[in-house]
Amino acid sequence: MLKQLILAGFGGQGVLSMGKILAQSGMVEGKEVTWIPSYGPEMRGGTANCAVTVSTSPINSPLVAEPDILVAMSLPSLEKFEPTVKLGGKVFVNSSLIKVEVKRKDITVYQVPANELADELGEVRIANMVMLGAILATEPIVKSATVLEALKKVLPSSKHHLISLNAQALQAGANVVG
Amino acid sequence: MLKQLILAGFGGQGVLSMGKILAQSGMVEGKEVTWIPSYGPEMRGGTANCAVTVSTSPINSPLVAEPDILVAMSLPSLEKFEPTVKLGGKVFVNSSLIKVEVKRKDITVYQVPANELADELGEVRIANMVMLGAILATEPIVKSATVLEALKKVLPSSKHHLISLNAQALQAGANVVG
Amino acid sequence: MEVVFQRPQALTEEKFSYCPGCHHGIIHRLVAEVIDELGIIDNTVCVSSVGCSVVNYQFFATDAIQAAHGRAPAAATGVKRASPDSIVFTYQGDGDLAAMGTAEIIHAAARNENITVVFVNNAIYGMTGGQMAPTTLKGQKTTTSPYGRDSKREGNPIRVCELLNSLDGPAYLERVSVHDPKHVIRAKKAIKKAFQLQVKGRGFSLVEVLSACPTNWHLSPLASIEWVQKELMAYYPLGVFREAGEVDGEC
Amino acid sequence: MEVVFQRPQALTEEKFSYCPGCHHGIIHRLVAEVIDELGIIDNTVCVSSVGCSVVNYQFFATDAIQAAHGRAPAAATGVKRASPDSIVFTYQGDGDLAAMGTAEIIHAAARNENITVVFVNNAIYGMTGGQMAPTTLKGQKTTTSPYGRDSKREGNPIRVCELLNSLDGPAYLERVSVHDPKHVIRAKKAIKKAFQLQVKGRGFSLVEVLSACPTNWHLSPLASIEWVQKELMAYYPLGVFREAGEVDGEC
Amino acid sequence: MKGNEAIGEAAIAAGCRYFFGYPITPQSELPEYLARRFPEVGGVYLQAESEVAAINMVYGAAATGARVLTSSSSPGISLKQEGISYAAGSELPCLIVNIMRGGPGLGGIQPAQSDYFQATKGGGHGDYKVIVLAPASVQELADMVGTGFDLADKYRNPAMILGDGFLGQMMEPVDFAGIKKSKIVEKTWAVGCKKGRERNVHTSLYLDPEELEKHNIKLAQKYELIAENETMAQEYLTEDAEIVVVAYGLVARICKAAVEKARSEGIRAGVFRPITLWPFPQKELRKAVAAARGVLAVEMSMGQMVEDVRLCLEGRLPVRFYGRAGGMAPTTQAVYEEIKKISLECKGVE
Amino acid sequence: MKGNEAIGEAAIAAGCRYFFGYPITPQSELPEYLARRFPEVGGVYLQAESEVAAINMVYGAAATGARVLTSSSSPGISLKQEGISYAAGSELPCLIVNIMRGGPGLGGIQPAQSDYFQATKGGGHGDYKVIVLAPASVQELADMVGTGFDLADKYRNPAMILGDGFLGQMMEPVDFAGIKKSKIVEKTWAVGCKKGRERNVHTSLYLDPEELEKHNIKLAQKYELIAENETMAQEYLTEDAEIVVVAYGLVARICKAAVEKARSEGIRAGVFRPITLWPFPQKELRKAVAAARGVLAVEMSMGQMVEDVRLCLEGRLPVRFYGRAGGMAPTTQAVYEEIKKISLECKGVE
Amino acid sequence: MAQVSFNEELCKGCGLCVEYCPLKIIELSEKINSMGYHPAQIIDVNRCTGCAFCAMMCPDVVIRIER
Amino acid sequence: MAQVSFNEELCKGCGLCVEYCPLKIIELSEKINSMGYHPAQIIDVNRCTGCAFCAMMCPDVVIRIER
Ligand SMILES: Cc1ncc(C[n+]2csc(CCOP(=O)(O)OP(=O)(O)O)c2C)c(N)n1
Ligand SMILES: Cc1ncc(C[n+]2csc(CCOP(=O)(O)OP(=O)(O)O)c2C)c(N)n1
Ligand code: SF4
Ligand code: SF4
Ligand code: SF4
Ligand code: SF4
Ligand code: SF4
Ligand code: SF4
Ligand SMILES: [Mg+2]
Ligand SMILES: [Mg+2]
Repeated sequence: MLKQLILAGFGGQGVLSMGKILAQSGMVEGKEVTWIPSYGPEMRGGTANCAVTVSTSPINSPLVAEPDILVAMSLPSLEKFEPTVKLGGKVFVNSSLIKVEVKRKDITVYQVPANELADELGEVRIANMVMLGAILATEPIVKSATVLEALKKVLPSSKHHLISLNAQALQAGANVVG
Repeated sequence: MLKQLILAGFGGQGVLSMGKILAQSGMVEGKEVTWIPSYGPEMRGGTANCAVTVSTSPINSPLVAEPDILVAMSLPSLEKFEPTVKLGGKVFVNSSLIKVEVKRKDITVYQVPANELADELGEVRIANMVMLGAILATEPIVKSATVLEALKKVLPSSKHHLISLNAQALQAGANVVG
Repeated sequence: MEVVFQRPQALTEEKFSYCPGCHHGIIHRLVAEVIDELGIIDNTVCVSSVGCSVVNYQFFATDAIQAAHGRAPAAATGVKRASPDSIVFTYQGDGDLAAMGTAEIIHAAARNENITVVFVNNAIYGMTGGQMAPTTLKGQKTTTSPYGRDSKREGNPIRVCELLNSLDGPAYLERVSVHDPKHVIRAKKAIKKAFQLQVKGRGFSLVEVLSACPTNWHLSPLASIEWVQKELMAYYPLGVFREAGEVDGEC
Repeated sequence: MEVVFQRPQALTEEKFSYCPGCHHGIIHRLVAEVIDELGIIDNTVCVSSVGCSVVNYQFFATDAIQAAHGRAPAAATGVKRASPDSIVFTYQGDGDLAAMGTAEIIHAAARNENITVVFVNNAIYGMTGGQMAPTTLKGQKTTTSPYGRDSKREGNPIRVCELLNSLDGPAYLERVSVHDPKHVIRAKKAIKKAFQLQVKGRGFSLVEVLSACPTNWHLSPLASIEWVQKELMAYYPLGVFREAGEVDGEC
Repeated sequence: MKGNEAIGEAAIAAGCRYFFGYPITPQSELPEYLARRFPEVGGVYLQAESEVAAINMVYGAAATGARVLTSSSSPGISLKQEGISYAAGSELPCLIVNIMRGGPGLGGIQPAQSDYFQATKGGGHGDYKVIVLAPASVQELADMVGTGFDLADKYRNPAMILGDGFLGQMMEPVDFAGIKKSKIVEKTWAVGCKKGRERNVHTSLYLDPEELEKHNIKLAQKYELIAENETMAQEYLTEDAEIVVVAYGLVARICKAAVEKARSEGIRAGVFRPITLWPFPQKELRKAVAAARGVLAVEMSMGQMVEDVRLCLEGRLPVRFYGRAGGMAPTTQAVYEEIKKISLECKGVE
Repeated sequence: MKGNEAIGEAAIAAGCRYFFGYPITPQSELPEYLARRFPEVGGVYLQAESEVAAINMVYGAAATGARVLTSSSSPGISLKQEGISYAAGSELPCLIVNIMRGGPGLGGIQPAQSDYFQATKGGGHGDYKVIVLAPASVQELADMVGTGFDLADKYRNPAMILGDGFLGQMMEPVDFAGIKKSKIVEKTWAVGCKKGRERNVHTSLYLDPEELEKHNIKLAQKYELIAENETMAQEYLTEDAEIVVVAYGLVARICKAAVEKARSEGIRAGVFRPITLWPFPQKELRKAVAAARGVLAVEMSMGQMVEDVRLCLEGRLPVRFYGRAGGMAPTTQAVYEEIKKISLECKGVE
Repeated sequence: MAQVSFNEELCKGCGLCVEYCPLKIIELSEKINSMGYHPAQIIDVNRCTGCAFCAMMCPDVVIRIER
Repeated sequence: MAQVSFNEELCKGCGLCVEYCPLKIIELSEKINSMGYHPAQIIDVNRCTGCAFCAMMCPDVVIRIER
């Protein structure tokens, strides 16, 4: 298995940590992983994105020119990366913020109202995990359970109470596409 | 004509300005000249020396590895440059400070008590011009009169009263070897 | 109806790239208003520095150059000396001005260089993600003082106005804040005075603006304002430190 | 008979490379005497700077490193942090410390870095042949202020002790002079105190020594001393600016 | 673990306890990591007032014999050039990390490889060389911290790890077990306590030109020794390769993927990856191109390492260059297409 | 007139009125000269607090469209590297003088040519080039101030005069009549008074990597243009030369004397002197060695320019190196002997 | 009576105007703008005195006031 | 009575000792040392009090005093 993803959005939407947790989950499952952010210079505004590769064999290039999966959390990131998605790939669109249609017809589109669902869970910053839930429901890159396990590893114990919220978010996302 | 000189001494003994005025005199006479100091890093102590070339045709290398004429104002500078003097060349030794003999027998040695002679003229800093007088008396690189003319050019008019002192110094030096 | 408040001319239409609640935006607006009011938009040169405000040449509708980290006062000196009719201001953060550019700001002040410095002190390196600044308070946690700034280990915060005030050079030094409308008005007056002094050829002026960085303080915009009042202002007292008038009897 | 005055142990046999009447020599001797008296010759590290005293590692009989122009306080910080038991001092001229090394001295002081700085202020760049220094007096002619320093053009002289005194950091700041035996004794006391404070771990100490440069002032050694008294001391008042005791009640 | 953090943990494993630096994207995670970790292991993390101050703090700490680290990214490394030249001149070992970003000037913060010349030819003044290591993975990034310190200590010379922003920012699994805790060699030349020994002095100043020349010659001989003994390179399918792709760092991995693709289409290509950039692995490259008919240099720059490739091959083979710049990276596909072009040309010649 | 002073007077003749610098041996006579002369002609001489500040003042003044000069010697030039990279990135023209002294580190104050790499390959970060001119006499030193400003303005790029301490310190007759007062071209891009035009902004920052790459490509194209059009070299008896000595600056004059000596003994030698070091006069050198059987590169360094000679000749001819360092200069005799050695070897081959 | 208008697309929902309006007649709306923020809006425009406190504190120059 | 001795070869003839000796019993000699300076010498050693003012002011550590 070799899956390459690009996760993109505004700075502050948590796309980088979404990618990180996915990579960490891959590691937990003993897979080869790479994670490369296209870090924002300023803390604010602008687009942020990261490329994640999860594979069962050693990874040559960690760069992702043609992702299997694109997550677009904001309109500019959809516009930027839509053309790069591999033929037959998947796009997860944050329909809370993106009101336009995906133009390409040769890829599968999933509409996920991530902000609204996160708002419903009472924490808008969890929108990224909603998205991740949606991805994992359609592509078994890693198991959802592994994600929670990985979270336990990286979060300080003071934040472990947030794990159930994350579980709910993953589930909410999965429900949308399920 | 192509004459190459090395003028050497302690910093503060005026060897650099001696060389400069010689070069300037050459220019006044329409000759090709170069002057290169081996400048001292610190204002103080240590040796200072300069290389002067005066020529009637264009000068390739302004560096002087084997001088026709060496002026040694201090012991360390004699020790350093004595071996480099061209076979048959001349050494002018400041006998006020240098009490040792010149070892080489294949060069002509002139002993000039420059400090004493300058002291006699009431200005120890004029020792360099005493030396220059001695050189020009044995080697007509430029005319003594030209030196005074050059001095007039480079000295601010407020210092023109010093020119007669310089003339006396040149003469005093000439007398020693004359 | 008459317009009582609107976007100043000296700002372009470009959306600010700052975080929600970041005071850089307020300070930009004040500078732009002053440029408008003094009618100097056509001969003002903005010297932008390296920090969150690095692209402020996109926001100020004036000529501009972008200077290397810390070197804005030197670059501004170059502009001013070569183009004395220009009104030249630098806009610098605390990392830029009080760390990297320590020598440049001190010598520009000592020379009484006829430029204006807008100094945005948010006690942190905003742009690079919240590292300790020279102005970070004792005990303050940052990504590079994760245990809280300990003066034994990381040294003491630097008070820039006080530092420069020990020099003979500068014409005007004031520290202001923009944490409430009253102080915003006072801040604008200070910025205006700083530019006016330059127009009059009086020399170096610097306005230090205490400023919130909600993102790297990990506080909400409102809580940040409280922190400015309680913590920043306690260590960095507001006030006029130097005024040309004090020095030579006129202003 | 008992020796009442002799070459200190902490000086090597090497002849000083300074001009006749240059005060660098006096200051060297004082530093060496202090090292002798405190018995720290075996763990002192001299950080030499770039200026006439650049090769003072040939004169002090201690371990030494030669630091880049202006960076001695940074290099000393490196030595001290990595070898806290060493007694580390920098020896810097006014060009080195107050121009090139402005940032380094200010931040070492703000950090209250536990080092000692011997700052030789002769109001000129000695080594490079008499150019203007940050401490050159108004009106003073140098090779790069040939018409006399004009504060409009060349800015105002910087008073280093006063500048550093605006910081929270430093433990001890004093300005002294060596223009007569009485002041030589006072200067030595100051240098000794500065080293003692370091031994006690009290932090940053700096002694600014007004110093004559007969060569580049174009004055005789004696006339230079007069100039120190009349001109330098007028702009650079002697005295203790900061004493750790003042700050925290003990010394 | 992020590449930048891996450097930090590796430094601890290699016995380094002193870091002086100044924040800059994309390497700030390294100082941040050490600010957290060093106090736990008795190390000293100090944020300097500038990169200039940082490198001079390194100079001072190195003089005490300590293993000392600094890091920055392109503009900050430019500011360190005087200090690096001093360290080289005084023969004080230290490790410098440059996580490169696009330039010139402020440029951008995205990855680049455009400081190759600065690192390998001497960005500072005077005749000196810095040992330059170019890792290609987070694991290697970590491993080379140990190698870098060892080489620095062995030759009393500054060493540099030259990585790009990708390497610093990316996450890959990494294992520190392998970093042999190199026994910190005793440094009799260190300053500090001189009880019972002659005093130690470190200077790069030699006022007498004859002495300075001697010093220059001594340094040059040291550099020759390093060049003879310490070159490192990695080869991938070069043995029978008609086309050898030369690339360093992460780019070599992209090239590997491209070569695999080329091989799958019957083109005999291989990758030569210099691991030491200075000394450049000349012998190794000459050997690696034995069967080659064309060489392709790929860089994230407008063409810098390619000069060393040309210098090494002395016109014996055509050397083509493909580069991306400013934060853009070559794609596998693009490199593959370049390989194909060369392959066609070679055929054309037949 | 001293070389350093000649630069100052030439700058005035070329319409330069702004100088920002910091004293350092062996170039201090230049700032000293301008401190005296500029006030007389309405120019601004400002002694900066450091070389770092100086180059950034230059950056600011250059942005106003002024002809602006700075100068330093080796360690000071290292400190300017970040600023030079910024000026190149923002395409701001200026003239930088480096009167080289021995390094690395504090080194010495005697003449050297050991900053060749720094000047020509890019001492700063990022993909950029500086136009580098190497005069060989005081007259040329003066003339090239005009040339340097013209090239800088024409291409909106920093230019550098790379001389050694000898050149700066020596006195030779010099004539300023020849320095054509180049008409200062109107710079519509200058900042200052923007009445009636769009605003002008100068930055080297391109946050978007695609834009930065475009900028890099644009710069690279400019550099190519310069390389095509602006190379300069001087040849002396190369036409029939079996042995071509390559040297720049003052060293070329020493080599000329050596070549004369060799000719007088029947050895057909010649001198090739690159005047532009970047762009390196490749075409010219290839032509100059048409008849040659051996090449000798002579430098006051441990061997830097020789790399460009090798790169240019691509192994077609043996390139030997002779260098002195640290303030020592090659003597006519020593160069002559090297020529003789090569001559014997060439014969041996026959 | 004053007229206060918000350029919604510029608003980052920081809430400073809300806090500093002496009459508390500003709130963050339920809407999400294209940057993903809840923009500020006026609740009771009739009570607005045009004091401009809101505008003075707004970091993003969102607010325009006429009187 | 004190013993004051001058290391002639170190002396640069700056004259500071001459000036600062309260008893004015130091002078610069007619001699020239190997650096070309007129070194200082004591005129009337018997009057020397060993106050060490001369030594304190000497920049070249030329003077040694015993008492
Ligand atoms: C030479 C150099 N060093 C470091 C950096 C990285 N850098 C960019 S901005 C910055 C600090 C910004 O902090 P500050 O000046 O306080 O501005 P703020 O972002 O807080 O407004 C740093 C260290 C750089 N660009 N150049
Ligand atoms: C980077 C750099 N810039 C400039 C110099 C040249 N330089 C050497 S000493 C010096 C100034 C010395 O003056 P100061 O520090 O006052 O010491 P003094 O000689 O007066 O004792 C300068 C500018 C240098 N060595 N390195
Ligand atoms: S990081 Fe801080 S200073 Fe920078 S824009 Fe955000 S809030 Fe403002
Ligand atoms: S130049 Fe001045 S400071 Fe330097 S040694 Fe001579 S007198 Fe002393
Ligand atoms: S103008 Fe005053 S009253 Fe009106 S909305 Fe703004 S703050 Fe409230
Ligand atoms: S202050 Fe401005 S940005 Fe903040 S919520 Fe109000 S209108 Fe929006
Ligand atoms: S010790 Fe005192 S009395 Fe004796 S010579 Fe020296 S200064 Fe004069
Ligand atoms: S003070 Fe010292 S150096 Fe000067 S004359 Fe007296 S003994 Fe000689
Ligand atoms: Mg800040
Ligand atoms: Mg000085």
